[in-house]
Amino acid sequence: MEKLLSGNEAIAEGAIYAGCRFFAGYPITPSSDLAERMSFRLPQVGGRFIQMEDEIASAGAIIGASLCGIKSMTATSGPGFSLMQEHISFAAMAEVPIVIANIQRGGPSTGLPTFPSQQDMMQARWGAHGDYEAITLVPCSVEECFYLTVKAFNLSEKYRVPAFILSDEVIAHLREKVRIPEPGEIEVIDREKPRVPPEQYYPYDDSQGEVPPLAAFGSGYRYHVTGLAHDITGFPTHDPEKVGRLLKRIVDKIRNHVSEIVEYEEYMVEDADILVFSYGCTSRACKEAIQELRRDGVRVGLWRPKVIWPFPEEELKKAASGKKAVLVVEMNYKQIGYEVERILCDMRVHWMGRADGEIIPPEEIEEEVKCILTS
Amino acid sequence: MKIEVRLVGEGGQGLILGGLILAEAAIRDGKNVAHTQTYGAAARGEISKSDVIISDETIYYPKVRQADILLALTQEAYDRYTRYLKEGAIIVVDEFYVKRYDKDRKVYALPLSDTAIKETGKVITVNMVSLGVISELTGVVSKESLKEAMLARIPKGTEEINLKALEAGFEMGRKAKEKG
Amino acid sequence: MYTDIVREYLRKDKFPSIWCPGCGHGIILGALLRAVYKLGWDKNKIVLVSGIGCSGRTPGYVDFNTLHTTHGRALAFATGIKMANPELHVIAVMGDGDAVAIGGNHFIHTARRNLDITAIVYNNSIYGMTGGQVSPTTPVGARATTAPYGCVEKPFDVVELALGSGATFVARGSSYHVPMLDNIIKEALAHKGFSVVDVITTCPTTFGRRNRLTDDPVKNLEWIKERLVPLSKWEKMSEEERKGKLPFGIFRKQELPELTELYHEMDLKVRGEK
Amino acid sequence: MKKKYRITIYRDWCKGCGLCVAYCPVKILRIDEERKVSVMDEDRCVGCLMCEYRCPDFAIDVKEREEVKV
Repeated sequence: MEKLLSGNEAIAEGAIYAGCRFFAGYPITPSSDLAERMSFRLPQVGGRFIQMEDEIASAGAIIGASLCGIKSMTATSGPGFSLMQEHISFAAMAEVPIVIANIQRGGPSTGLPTFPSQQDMMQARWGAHGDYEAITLVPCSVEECFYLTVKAFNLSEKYRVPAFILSDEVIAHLREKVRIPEPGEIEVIDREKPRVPPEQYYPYDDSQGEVPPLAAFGSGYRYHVTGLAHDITGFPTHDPEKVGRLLKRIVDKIRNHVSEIVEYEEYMVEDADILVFSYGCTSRACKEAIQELRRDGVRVGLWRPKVIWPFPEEELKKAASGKKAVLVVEMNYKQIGYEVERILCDMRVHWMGRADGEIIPPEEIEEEVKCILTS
Repeated sequence: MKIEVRLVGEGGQGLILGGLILAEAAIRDGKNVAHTQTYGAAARGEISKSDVIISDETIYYPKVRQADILLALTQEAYDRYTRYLKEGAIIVVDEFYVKRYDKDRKVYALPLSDTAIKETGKVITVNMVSLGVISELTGVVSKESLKEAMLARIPKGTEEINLKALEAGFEMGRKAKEKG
Repeated sequence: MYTDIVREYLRKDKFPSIWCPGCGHGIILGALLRAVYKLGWDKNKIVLVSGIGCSGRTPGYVDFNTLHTTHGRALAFATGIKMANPELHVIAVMGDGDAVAIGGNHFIHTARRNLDITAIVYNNSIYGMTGGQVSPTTPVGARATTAPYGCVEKPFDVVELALGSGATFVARGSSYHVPMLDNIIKEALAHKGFSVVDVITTCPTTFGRRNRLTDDPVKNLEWIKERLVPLSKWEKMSEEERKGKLPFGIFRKQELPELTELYHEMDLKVRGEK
Repeated sequence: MKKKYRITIYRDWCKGCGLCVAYCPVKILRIDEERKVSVMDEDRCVGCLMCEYRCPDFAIDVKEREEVKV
């Protein structure tokens, strides 16, 4: 069935398709219409919606609900994402699957509430305290909002990590045609449940793999969850051997599976001399520019990550190899640009960006590419 | 084919809904669409803009930059957005509100709101009259799709007056086209 | 007789607890477990949630579904749990700073919503675990590491706060008046809706020593006995007599629609099943 | 006939805080050399459970004693 949906509506529909049945949130522009959609849709499918007193409470509530075995999410924007960081850290440490959509607006602080930006890219990676890994997806279209939300839930459940959808005000309120797949048409992953009797169950038992099964509260498996460093049983410990083992697993369960997690799009990359690296709404301006440049005979292509954390390092290196130069285009002051420079350290990496609330127009990108060619 | 349509007026004139219906009509015609609108404090009286890109191809850059079709329901809207038009763009204005316009351009100054009041007794149906005119004048969406898309979107119980307004728009568009 | 019974509710391998000798927290936990036993609740259907602090160690000791959350946020997590699975009995234990300083916003809003959660505030008027800093329930004049000349701020009355926020069951007990505390907690647990029990308790180590009570747990408990008066007596006391005292007992017990039930009604209507 | 009680002390959990000693109405408990609680005269126990109620450490239990015929 084809529907005209906004990006935020598509995230809500994707969440419901993925099995999300609990949403706790606090209104914040430009994400509020996502919460509105969930408040309308969840009761129709047997789910629950609650508007909490703030973003801290929202993030706490979805962790609580997730521990009861219910797939849960919240949505917010910059200032709210800042408030949620403590609980993101908790979810990472306690390995509770949650999904957070951050509809990016201009920052810092209250910034530009009704305008787009891509200024929270690094916050999604390093925003909360402590060492942990989370997964971040960046949709560039309304349809992708749907599919990447399903993927966010799948990855969150599979790896027991917080997963973020980093959208932006442009994609959030853009309306496009979306085909909602039939149930069963695309894969929906549920967290692994314990296969041992309760007396043998440990919530952080890594003997069978990097991601231990997670029992639901109330299902007969009584266990303890804490944000303190803990051993495989879930109880606090400060034994360096046990703590080290836990923290290493929390990062390794993602770092060892980057190639299985990442997803990207290559557009006219093969014969390109110049590789444009861009993501989210900005990548659409890049594609428009690439079309124009190709008409002028300029060989240029786009490399666009759909999953940005963990960063698709190897995949990017491979795509960039042999190219004359790489141009990073983003709506911030060089957040991912530095990351690309780090990864492609032996290449010419150019960067362009702005953070004034305006999506970068294709003409500016064309000009920049031409500039690179003549320099 | 890629057509950029811009509907501009003030909050309360139903242009956001108008844009949605136009976009959904285009989907029914099998096209790709990208709809964007003014976002933020869009209270009654403030400028309200509803942009629709309609294309056979994939739409990359999602914002309207130079419109092929502009509907302006207020003078302010006309003054502000005629800067961003393609050469030969078709402009439709409400002659009641827009008194000063560029004689060199292709401007259809039509009694849109007057017709809405006359036909339905409700000025709010000006959006449907306008959509009817645009469809008939430009063929950007088919009349059937527009009718279906409208009926699927509007609140129950308002079908009759909205259809009446739309038909009046088709009629006005046809006459305007004949006149050239 | 009860000790042997409630020991079966404990994770025995985690004992003795980390709480200091004579800490009131263990006394409150005993009352809570006796109440759970008397209600005959299934351990599998109880979720005990805490914030951070000495009180926050409670969930680690009990053999329920247990969750030790972040500072001040026990009720936020508890809200998600109860909303996700209304069949669960959800108990939140919190310290005084936890409940009404950093967690104040969650406290008043959970009360407002009348979600069926029991909140037990281990109110010892001090931040114990971090070494004795002043809390929002420290009495005026009492000393703390961050109030070395005595507390000058007026404290929160947790009961008044709960009443004002719309909690449908509000009570105060203490770790001195123990058999009575069992009954109060039992009533709070059985209450359908948000219930609050403000339990006045002691911290001999960080409060007692700085406030002429020494670290003798008995002197600290006696101080509670001196300060607390039963509600029935309180009502007959003059303003002058009430100075420096606190009433205890059940302040409110009100049957009002509970949030998950209201949601359930709404869901049925939305899905056309009612 | 007056009821008799059996007092059990879980010494590994007792922290010797003295609350049970202080609130025992018949004064039959004491803190011993190992700084744990000891029972001095079990037969005088009145079964009021004040020690149980005020013990923060689940370290003392009082039960009615079964009559043993001599």
